[in-house]
Amino acid sequence: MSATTFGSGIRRREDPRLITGNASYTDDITLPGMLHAALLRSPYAHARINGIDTAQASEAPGVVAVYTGADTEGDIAPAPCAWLLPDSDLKIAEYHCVAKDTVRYVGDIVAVVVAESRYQAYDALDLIDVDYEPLDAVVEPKKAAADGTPQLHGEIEGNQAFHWTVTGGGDIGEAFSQAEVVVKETIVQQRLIPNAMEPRATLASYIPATGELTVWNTTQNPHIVRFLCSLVIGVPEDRLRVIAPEVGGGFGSKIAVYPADFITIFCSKKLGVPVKWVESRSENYQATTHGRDHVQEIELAATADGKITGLRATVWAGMGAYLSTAAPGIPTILHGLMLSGVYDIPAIHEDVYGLYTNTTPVEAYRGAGRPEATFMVERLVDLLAAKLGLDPVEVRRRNFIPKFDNGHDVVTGLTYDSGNYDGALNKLLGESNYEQLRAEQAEARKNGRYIGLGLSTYVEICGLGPSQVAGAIGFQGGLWESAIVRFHPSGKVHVMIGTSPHGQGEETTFAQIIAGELGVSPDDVKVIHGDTDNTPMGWGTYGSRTTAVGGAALALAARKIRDKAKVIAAHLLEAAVEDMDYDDGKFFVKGSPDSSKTIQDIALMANVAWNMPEGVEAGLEATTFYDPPNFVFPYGAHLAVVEVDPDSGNVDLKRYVAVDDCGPQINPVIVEGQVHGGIVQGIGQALWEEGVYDDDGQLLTGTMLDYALPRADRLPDIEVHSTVTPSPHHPLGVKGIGEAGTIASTAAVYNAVIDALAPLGVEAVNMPLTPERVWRSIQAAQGRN
Amino acid sequence: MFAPQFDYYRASSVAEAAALLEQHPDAKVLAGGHSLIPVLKLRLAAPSALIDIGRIDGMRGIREEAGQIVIGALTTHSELAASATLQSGATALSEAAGMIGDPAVRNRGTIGGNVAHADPASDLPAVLRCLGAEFAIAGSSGTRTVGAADFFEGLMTTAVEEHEILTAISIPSGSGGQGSAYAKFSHPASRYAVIGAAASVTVADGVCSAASVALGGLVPAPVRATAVEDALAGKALSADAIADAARCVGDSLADDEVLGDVYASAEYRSAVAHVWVSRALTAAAARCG
Amino acid sequence: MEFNSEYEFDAPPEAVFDSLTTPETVAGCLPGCESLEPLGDDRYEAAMTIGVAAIKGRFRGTVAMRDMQRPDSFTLQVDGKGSTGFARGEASIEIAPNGTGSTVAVQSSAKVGGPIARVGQRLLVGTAKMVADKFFACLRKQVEGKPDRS
Amino acid sequence: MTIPVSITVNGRRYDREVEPRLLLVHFIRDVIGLTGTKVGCDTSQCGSCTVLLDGVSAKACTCLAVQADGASVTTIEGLADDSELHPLQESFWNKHGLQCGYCTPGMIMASHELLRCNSDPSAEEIRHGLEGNMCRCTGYQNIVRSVRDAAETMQGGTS
Repeated sequence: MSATTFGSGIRRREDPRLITGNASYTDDITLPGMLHAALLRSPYAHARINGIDTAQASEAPGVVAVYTGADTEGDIAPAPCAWLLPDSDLKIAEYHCVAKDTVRYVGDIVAVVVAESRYQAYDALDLIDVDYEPLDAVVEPKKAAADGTPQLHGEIEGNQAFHWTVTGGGDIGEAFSQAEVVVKETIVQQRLIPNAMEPRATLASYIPATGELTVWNTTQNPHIVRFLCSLVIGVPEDRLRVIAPEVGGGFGSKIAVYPADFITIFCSKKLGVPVKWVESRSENYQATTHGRDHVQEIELAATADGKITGLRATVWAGMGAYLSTAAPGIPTILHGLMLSGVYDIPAIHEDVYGLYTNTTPVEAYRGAGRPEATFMVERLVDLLAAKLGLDPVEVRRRNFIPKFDNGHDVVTGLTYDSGNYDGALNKLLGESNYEQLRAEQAEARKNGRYIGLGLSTYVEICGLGPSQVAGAIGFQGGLWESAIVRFHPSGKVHVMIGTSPHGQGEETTFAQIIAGELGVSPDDVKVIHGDTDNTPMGWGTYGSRTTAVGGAALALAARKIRDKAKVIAAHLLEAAVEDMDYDDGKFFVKGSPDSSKTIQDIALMANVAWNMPEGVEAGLEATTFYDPPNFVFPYGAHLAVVEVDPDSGNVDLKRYVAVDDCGPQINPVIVEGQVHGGIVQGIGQALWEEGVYDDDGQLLTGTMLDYALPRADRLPDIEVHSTVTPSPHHPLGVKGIGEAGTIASTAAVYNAVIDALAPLGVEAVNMPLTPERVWRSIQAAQGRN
Repeated sequence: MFAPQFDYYRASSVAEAAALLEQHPDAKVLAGGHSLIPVLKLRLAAPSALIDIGRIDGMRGIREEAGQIVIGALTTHSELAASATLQSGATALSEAAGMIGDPAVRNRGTIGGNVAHADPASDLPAVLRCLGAEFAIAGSSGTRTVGAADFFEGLMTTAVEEHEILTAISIPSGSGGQGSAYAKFSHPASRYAVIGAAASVTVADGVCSAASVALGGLVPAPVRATAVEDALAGKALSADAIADAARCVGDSLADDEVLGDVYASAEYRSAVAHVWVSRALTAAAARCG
Repeated sequence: MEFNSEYEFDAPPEAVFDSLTTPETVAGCLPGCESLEPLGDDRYEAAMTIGVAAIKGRFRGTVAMRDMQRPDSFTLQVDGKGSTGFARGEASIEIAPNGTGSTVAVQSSAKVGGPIARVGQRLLVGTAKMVADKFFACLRKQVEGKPDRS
Repeated sequence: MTIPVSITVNGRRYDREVEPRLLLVHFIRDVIGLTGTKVGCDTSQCGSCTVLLDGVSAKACTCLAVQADGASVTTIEGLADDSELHPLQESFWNKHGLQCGYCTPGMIMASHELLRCNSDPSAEEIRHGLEGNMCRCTGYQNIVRSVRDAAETMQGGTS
């Protein structure tokens, strides 16, 4: 590999268009004759629709059409759920894109207006009169499971979407009955609103004469959008082109294919002109999928010297009113299978109940299942340390899975690929000067100041994933990735990938992979993605999989090119193929590096092709469909330092140090950026963010005025370090890094706050750790003492 | 989001604005727009017309006259924050203005618009109550002046009648030995005040000879914390004296008036208000030169 | 949303009760009330504008008086909607003698939805209190037959 | 009702008839077609729509086009001098100050304001200066670095 390209922190190739305002996001695209759609959404969390009067709206200035559920009947199939969790009694409620007779969350779509301008479309929404008959609502997952609770879907008993279990290792009952120490906690993983800065949008253009449909969509996975649109709207895939232009972040919220997308397409098809729909931020809060929303009852069994002997949990996971595209897999597969964390735990059992509630559907949100698992395990380990009077470092060390570099089985059934968890922790302790921090903490306590240190040691499953496994766990698709590498005559390269990054920087890192494999400059490589007409099928960017799976596909395609190029080079140099050698873009006869052909020479010959070896086709391109043999398992150790003001309950995050291991880094600057962003999202969950519904299902944090996102002035510098443990099964040894920070940081910050408050007797506070919650926990603890 | 339709009239004088308000009974006054436009975009209001006073000459700027600092209603928060006159003569006001929203908001938002909207969570009302401001209000029948105690009548309600315009705000120039400060518990999302405490103290012969403390954020309209003021009278402003006095703040908060929301309950706000009162007093005391 | 308050009247409970249950008086005192048309059976169709300062919404809906126990108590049920959202609520109103006058205790709870719930929730209770205060101040003037004391 | 306005954007004057309710950001994006300025929220919180209005930063979603009549607006498209990037653009590129890029135009314009008011800001001052602009990708760390780097470049120092 070329040392100057692979592994170097070069500037991103995406940026020139983004920093000059020249990039086109979906809402930036305007087509001739385009109309605008606006959606009327239910203000009730649960209500029967007794009638809809659209007469006045239809007559309003600029209005071209108004459609209700009755108008879309037969033209838009219910929105599909694509993760059919096996062995879980999964019950999928029909998700009508436009509500038929009942609305089940604030934001459920009731009607659509198409008008000449957005202002006119919104004016007309105010003129639609809907006769609602309000019904009782239920918003908390555990309440939804209780007897006598309002039922969302008559045919689905007890609001239960599924009941999934994982059992592994020894007898869990015995582990607890024999335990010398047991620690327990109930954790609320609050509801989070992803808040990609770009709101969701769809532009659909249907040409009646040809039956061709083009859809621009803010999506993380354009090929899945095409596939599902063809099923739901009935436009065949050969006439359906989906384009994810510039996409402004997703964090899981742009995985699902939404009712709004199907409705916009329906409108274009019905009217024969382009139609665009763009959500407002408050609409995003109501209708774009949320994340987390678990109630977790957890307990850990251990010996008196701190060795973990069992972990048991029951989780109530709120799914929202309907099951979003990938939702059932999040609190189950991506959560329950990770409960061993970085520890050797001999017995694990978890029950997960997925429950329908009168709330916005829940989906993957950065980390998706794994932050919830890490938080559980890291909380329990800290509780165990507190109970035994040991430093949290010590309890972790006593339970870490020892260093391994080619496979380690955990009792949940996964095989971790490689890891050195103690190594990461040691590096963290050194970089943060942990011993000194503990001394400073002790000193501060003497002076009445409450400083806390919080650790989080994590491992995550990513690079989703082997297709056989995906099938076995009910995902309605393989999870392979594809890449086409095409050399043009002048030696410039086009790379077409099926996955679709949306801010992560793969236009740069993938060019670096090609540079590393084929010795061309990254500047000579154009990475094409996000257009189903120009790219091979692929599954998209989520689960930290684009580099881990798509990158592998690309590396293998490049190696195919190298093999073919070697044959051509041998022919041109009149040597035997087996005598050829390759280094950094040059092919030469072994021992004679001066007589060589560059990859550019070969590209020219392969494309003009007037002197090709016998039986070798013209062209220099290769296609690979890569199906990973296993997942990849990045890991790391994080430390947060906080100070709590006991008078107000305010938490001040003073320092944050991270050590992450994602294997070899293609571009360390981009890796560091992913870690920064991920950490801050996890800090957001710990300290500020919460989607709050009242008991009637009204979203009280309905705008950015109420939902607190992390801001620059509330954060310290984030210190990022790394270790490098290659994945044994990946062609480049790389793992994923997109979610690592989020998976680790919530627990680190939470543990730090509890550590700070330990002298006051506080053991638990619900997240987010707002000043009032912290203050109340102090008051309660002081009352007890 | 997209506001409903309204008509628009640009006034070039206070008299013209007052006349336009008479002609359009359902109209709203537009200055910087940072209170009004968000409300319009969310369709929480649908006035028939906006009367834009943003270009009226002479309603902008800060000047000193006859022991008063006179601030034109169109003066922006940025101008308040950067004003040397205020920084020395009414520190709490420039300090609070610098904490409103963010730089872009401060560049457009005006003091007049802010106080006329009188959002309970906004910063300036408490400061102006603390500093004993007077408000000049103009209507078609002339102008009148109202003191801060009478200006803020209740939740988002001021002494400015429907057909009137707030034109200027004056505050007494600071005297020797006086210092003022504003301390804010900022909402992490909206940046509005969960609790805002403004304090002005005068020290003579080493003891507090005058104190004014006002609270905003947690009450429908700013209130003076007279119990705190009384507790400070005649005391040397030590850390303990300030903390003890600040703890009297609850006596000035009527239980049924304290506002709560999903982020911070009324009970909590009442219980911790003393922390910010104490901070404001400490900073104000340190500024008594 | 929950809202409780008490109001003192310098008039006997009967007079207060009668005033509070007379549609014309209520319509005249309720801030922003545009109309209150009887539907029979102590139900009325109402149209009103509610709001504070710049935030204002026009609502229409029904008002019903239930469990009338003259002069002690009655229940008010309100169901209204407008472009800024909807509100459904119930208020129990108890009138107790207090010396020569009476005390009116209002205990109400409401379900509020739509845009006002989403963005205005921090102002809802304050607004309700302001509307109620104005209403009772006006009513007091009418019942006591003399200028508002406050 | 429509109102005639004359607004100069990036040095070019646009005379248009607009509805009074039209926001400046929609004037910029939809009327004259400069889509670099983004809309990220509806409550003046996110800062994606930040532009320079008569030289100082403003949130174009909280300003009516009629209020900007006669004003001069600079958007992200007008920041670069012909083909040469503005030092802030260079620094955001060099220091990896962006990921998805959606907040970036507003972030760069807000940074422009920050450096106008304080040409040599500390990291903490930068964090405060960007309090009105939200980014969900970067955790702000590299944005702070970018602004610091631009400050040094613009002062003629070395980064």
